Amino acid sequence: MEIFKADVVIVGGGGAGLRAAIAVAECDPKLKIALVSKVYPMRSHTVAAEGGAAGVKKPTDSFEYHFHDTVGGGDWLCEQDVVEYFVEQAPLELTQLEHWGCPWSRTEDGHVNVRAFGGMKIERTWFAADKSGFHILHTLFQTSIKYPSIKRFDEHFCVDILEEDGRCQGAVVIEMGTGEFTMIEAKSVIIATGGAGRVFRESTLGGIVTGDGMALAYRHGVALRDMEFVQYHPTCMPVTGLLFTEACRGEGGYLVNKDGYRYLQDYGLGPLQDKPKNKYMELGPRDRLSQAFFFEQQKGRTIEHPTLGSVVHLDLRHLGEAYLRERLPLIYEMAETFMGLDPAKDPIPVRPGVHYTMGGIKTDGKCAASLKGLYAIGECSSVGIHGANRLGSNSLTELLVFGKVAGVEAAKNAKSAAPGNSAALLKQAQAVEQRVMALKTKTGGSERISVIRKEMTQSMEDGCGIYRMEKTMQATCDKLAELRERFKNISIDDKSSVWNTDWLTAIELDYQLDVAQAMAHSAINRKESRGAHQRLDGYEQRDDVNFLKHSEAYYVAGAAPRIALGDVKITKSQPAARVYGAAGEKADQERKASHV
Amino acid sequence: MSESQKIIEIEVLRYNPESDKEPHREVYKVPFSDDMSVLQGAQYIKDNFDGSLTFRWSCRMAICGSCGMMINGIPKLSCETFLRDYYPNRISIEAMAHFPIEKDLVVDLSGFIEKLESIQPYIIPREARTLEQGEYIQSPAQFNEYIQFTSCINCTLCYAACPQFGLNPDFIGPAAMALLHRYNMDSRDGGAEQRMQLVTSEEGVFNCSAVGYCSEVCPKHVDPGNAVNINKINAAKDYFLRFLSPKGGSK
Amino acid sequence: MSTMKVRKRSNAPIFWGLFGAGGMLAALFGPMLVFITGIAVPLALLLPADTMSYPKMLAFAQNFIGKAFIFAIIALFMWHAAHRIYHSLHEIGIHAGMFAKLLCYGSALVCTVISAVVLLGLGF
Amino acid sequence: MSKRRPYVRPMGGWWKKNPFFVEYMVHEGTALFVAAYAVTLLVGLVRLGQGEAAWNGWLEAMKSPLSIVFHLVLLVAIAYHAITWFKLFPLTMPPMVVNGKRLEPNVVVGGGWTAAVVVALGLLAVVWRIAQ
Ligand SMILES: Cc1cc2nc3c(=O)[nH]c(=O)nc-3n(C[C@H](O)[C@H](O)[C@H](O)COP(=O)(O)OP(=O)(O)OC[C@H]3O[C@@H](n4cnc5c(N)ncnc54)[C@H](O)[C@@H]3O)c2cc1C
Ligand code: SF4
Ligand code: F3S
Ligand code: FES
Repeated sequence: MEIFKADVVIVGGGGAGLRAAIAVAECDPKLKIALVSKVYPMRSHTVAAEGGAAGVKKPTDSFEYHFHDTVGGGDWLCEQDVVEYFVEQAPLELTQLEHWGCPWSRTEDGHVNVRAFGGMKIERTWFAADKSGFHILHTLFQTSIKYPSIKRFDEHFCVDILEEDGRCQGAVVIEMGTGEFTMIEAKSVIIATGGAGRVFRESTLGGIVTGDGMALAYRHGVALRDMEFVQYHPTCMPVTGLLFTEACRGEGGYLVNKDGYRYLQDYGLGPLQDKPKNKYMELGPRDRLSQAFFFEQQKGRTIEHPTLGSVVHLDLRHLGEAYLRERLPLIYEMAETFMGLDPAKDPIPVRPGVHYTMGGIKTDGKCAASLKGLYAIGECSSVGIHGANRLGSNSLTELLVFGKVAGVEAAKNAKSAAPGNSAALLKQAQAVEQRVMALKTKTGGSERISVIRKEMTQSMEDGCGIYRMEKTMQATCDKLAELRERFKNISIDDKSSVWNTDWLTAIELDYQLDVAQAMAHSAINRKESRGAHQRLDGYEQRDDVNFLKHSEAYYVAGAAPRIALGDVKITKSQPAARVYGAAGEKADQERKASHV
Repeated sequence: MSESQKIIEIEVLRYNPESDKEPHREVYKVPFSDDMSVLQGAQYIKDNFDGSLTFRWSCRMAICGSCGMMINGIPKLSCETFLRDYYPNRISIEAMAHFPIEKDLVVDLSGFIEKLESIQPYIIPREARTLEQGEYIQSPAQFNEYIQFTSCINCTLCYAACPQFGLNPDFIGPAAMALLHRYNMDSRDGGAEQRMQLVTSEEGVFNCSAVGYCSEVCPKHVDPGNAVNINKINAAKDYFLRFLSPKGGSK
Repeated sequence: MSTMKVRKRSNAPIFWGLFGAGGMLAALFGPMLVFITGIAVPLALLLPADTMSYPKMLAFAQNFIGKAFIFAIIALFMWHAAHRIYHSLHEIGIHAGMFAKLLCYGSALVCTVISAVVLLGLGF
Repeated sequence: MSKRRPYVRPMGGWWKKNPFFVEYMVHEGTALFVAAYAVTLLVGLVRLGQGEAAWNGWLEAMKSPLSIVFHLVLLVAIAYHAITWFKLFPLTMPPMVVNGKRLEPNVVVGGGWTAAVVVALGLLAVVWRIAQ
């Protein structure tokens, strides 16, 4: 086994991982950074983000507003002190990215422009056409090349983290091109492996979004927090799940049912608006919009498409081709190539799809996990800003703000921590190698990976969809337990060393099953409805008495996870009714009045 | 699956470095529906017939740049190429041309990544600015100078298209030059001179004979061939004018 | 990581410049010149039969502009062609290396010299 | 030890495999004709330098049917060169901006072709003038 000695190892080369790497490098150029990614960093799923990143920009906006939008949008399950820090840092980080070359879209006078996004009171989403994530990721990746202390391990797959002396001290990775193992020793370990949405069937996510890092931390005793909160994005391409960004609605798109009726006005988001109006109608939060779809379907008012299933229409026609090509070029192309339709002439069939995991590795406000030396950032983490429902465009900003925090903290830790016991670590790493190799070399299995995966994703969709019920959630929990058993009996076709994706997929599936269990068990345990977790079996209301709490899932080897409840940090925003549209405006005014 | 299922034949160029001397072709019969991409065809094979079939993919929406292949001999992103457009004929897929094959459809990209790193693909500020001073101001005209060259997804289809790269793997190539040009043209950047050494070098732009196929196959309309050719003009200027300018051009 | 290799400067700009200039001239004047010298005059089409008579051509070749024109056409056409042919040989897999280079660019050079000598010999 | 064994495919005959490349080779091939024409002219020039009789001999040779056919071929090839030369302008030239707008590729190509026709007619006119 190869050994590489670093000061900080970062697992994940997406927006979060790259930002952290740069932060460490800027803190102290002498610190050696190992940046591990199972794909070339610019292929990370941050690349797919379309809409943009939130940060106060306009003079009419304020940190206060951004704070309240976020906390209210999260149905009060946010760590409010962390949100405060977040909103204040956001504009600085977005400006930093501009200095690094990010081609943010601009106004005529050359300043950065902002657009409207769902659940946001004032336009504050910085965007680069509808390829914001792409530009953020490439800017970060290219900027990272400037720092010689960042040693990249591209196309290296992390199979475990190393824990010794109660501290996290490294990671074990496989070089995909050779199948060989490397132990990376480091005093600080940052996990930035992204979300886990691929445990569901129809999702907006890339194939790599398999929750690896979550499972790694989880198996080392770190809690996965708020895993039941899985965001459905209301406007996805049927079957494939590909995303039509919220910016489609931010720019003025309508959602209509089979009668051409803008049904959102029936779901507390009205009254009807012609022009996009923040927090009204199509600019309501994602959970509400996805839920409205569910009820429209129940009422038989969705469009039944022969091959696509139940859909509603995203209507952009009134915006005109020129405007659409300028503001939503990617969307335009996607509609043309993938669906063979022209959004300037035809409405686009859409329906909700899994998009984002609000929960993740539990950390404090400085991104530190309960295991010393371990940090988590980005979608795989739960630093506490998304609560029960993330607002669109908060996540890309999160990558930057907390990527930097984690980098700085990890650097500090690396400088102060005592050197590890290399011999003991190597022994551990060798044990990991043996365990992982056994998965490949074992013979006689009869279960196909793809079959188990298919059953898992279907079952997650059935049990942990937009609306949930005890019975179906239980069925999902049972199914997952069964699949865990069957996984032991898998067979891997490919026994080779070079580029063995068959084997790596199996390791991913193993991770996914763990994460899926954490989600399903957290969900069944939450007997209320809040944000993205909505129940139809007698728990339709939010229950602040019993459940203004974080769920924390703890790994139990060979059994279902243990679910505990943790406190929520509330500073200045007391839980209130979560209302949008005209009712929301009224509530806003009342809150203001009571403050004066 | 319904009984009216259509079946398409997919011929794959397969290569396992541990057991094959050289690549060989294998044909699979894949049931497909009209919305299925070539990538999904490959996934179907991996899931149902042979788990050892190896290819890169992730986003499925033509933005991560991992799924390039030769499809009937033409470099394309397999996630945005549809089986229906080839049916009822057999479709052939093969690893991207001009790159060494690692295994099946996976090629060795390390050379490309080195090239990307060698062009100094980051802002070398023309004038420093603090965060408190806010963003740089960039007029629409300045913005339009470079924006097209930022759209490159590093899919390397242009390299699979460029015979000059095939003939000389050291050629810095279209996408890396497009990225270099992107930074040179950015009003925030002042590093053009530093990058000139590479442009004018033996690995630089003069390997290009204006074949132009790179721009033809680029899925993101980056027009990398244009970036290469514009820089021939820049390089020639640098070559002839270096004796005139006080700094003597780049050495 | 940015590593700054020291790279060798390519001398291609010289040949590329000549190639480009010749290509441009050939595109602008080539077809019409071929038509005039190779078709119209020999067949006495369109143009008077004595268009290229000895006195006229001599006068043209003794005129400064005429000289420059003839020289540019012959030399640059050759450099243009030499450059393209050299590259094409390489492209179709004939790696004759130095030999091909000498043959291509050498003949361009020879033609350039001959035309210069003759033109100068014709006087002003 | 690494089990990698990257396989490099041979490049032989690449230019036959794609119509795009065949076209490329054809337009590169026009160089042969450009060279042939330059040599023809050079021979003429040398003959001119050798005096009237030599020059008239060259003129006579140019009238032979073989020469006429040869020049017809040259005309086609070099005209093809001219067409493709300008067709490549959007690739080989920096974008042209007029009134803050980039010219469309087909405008650039069309402009090049028009310029070529104008120059050719101009040349004919000048020769015609001189010949009078
Ligand atoms: C289609 C889409 C649109 C979106 N639009 C927006 C938007 O407009 N605004 C917004 O704020 N948010 C948006 N989001 C959400 C946001 O993009 C993501 O939450 C965010 O990009 C996640 O970034 P990350 O750095 O945490 O992870 P990722 O970018 O997913 O990166 C994960 C990294 O971890 C690596 N990795 C994973 N597992 C392993 C392993 N086992 N070994 C080694 N490396 C590993 C991967 O290679 C990768 O480099 C969108 C998401 C999607 C899917
Ligand atoms: S220039 Fe185009 S073809 Fe080349 S890598 Fe970039 S996106 Fe791909
Ligand atoms: S195909 Fe190659 S030769 Fe030049 S124009 Fe493109 S780089
Ligand atoms: S899978 Fe990402 S570009 Fe095709």
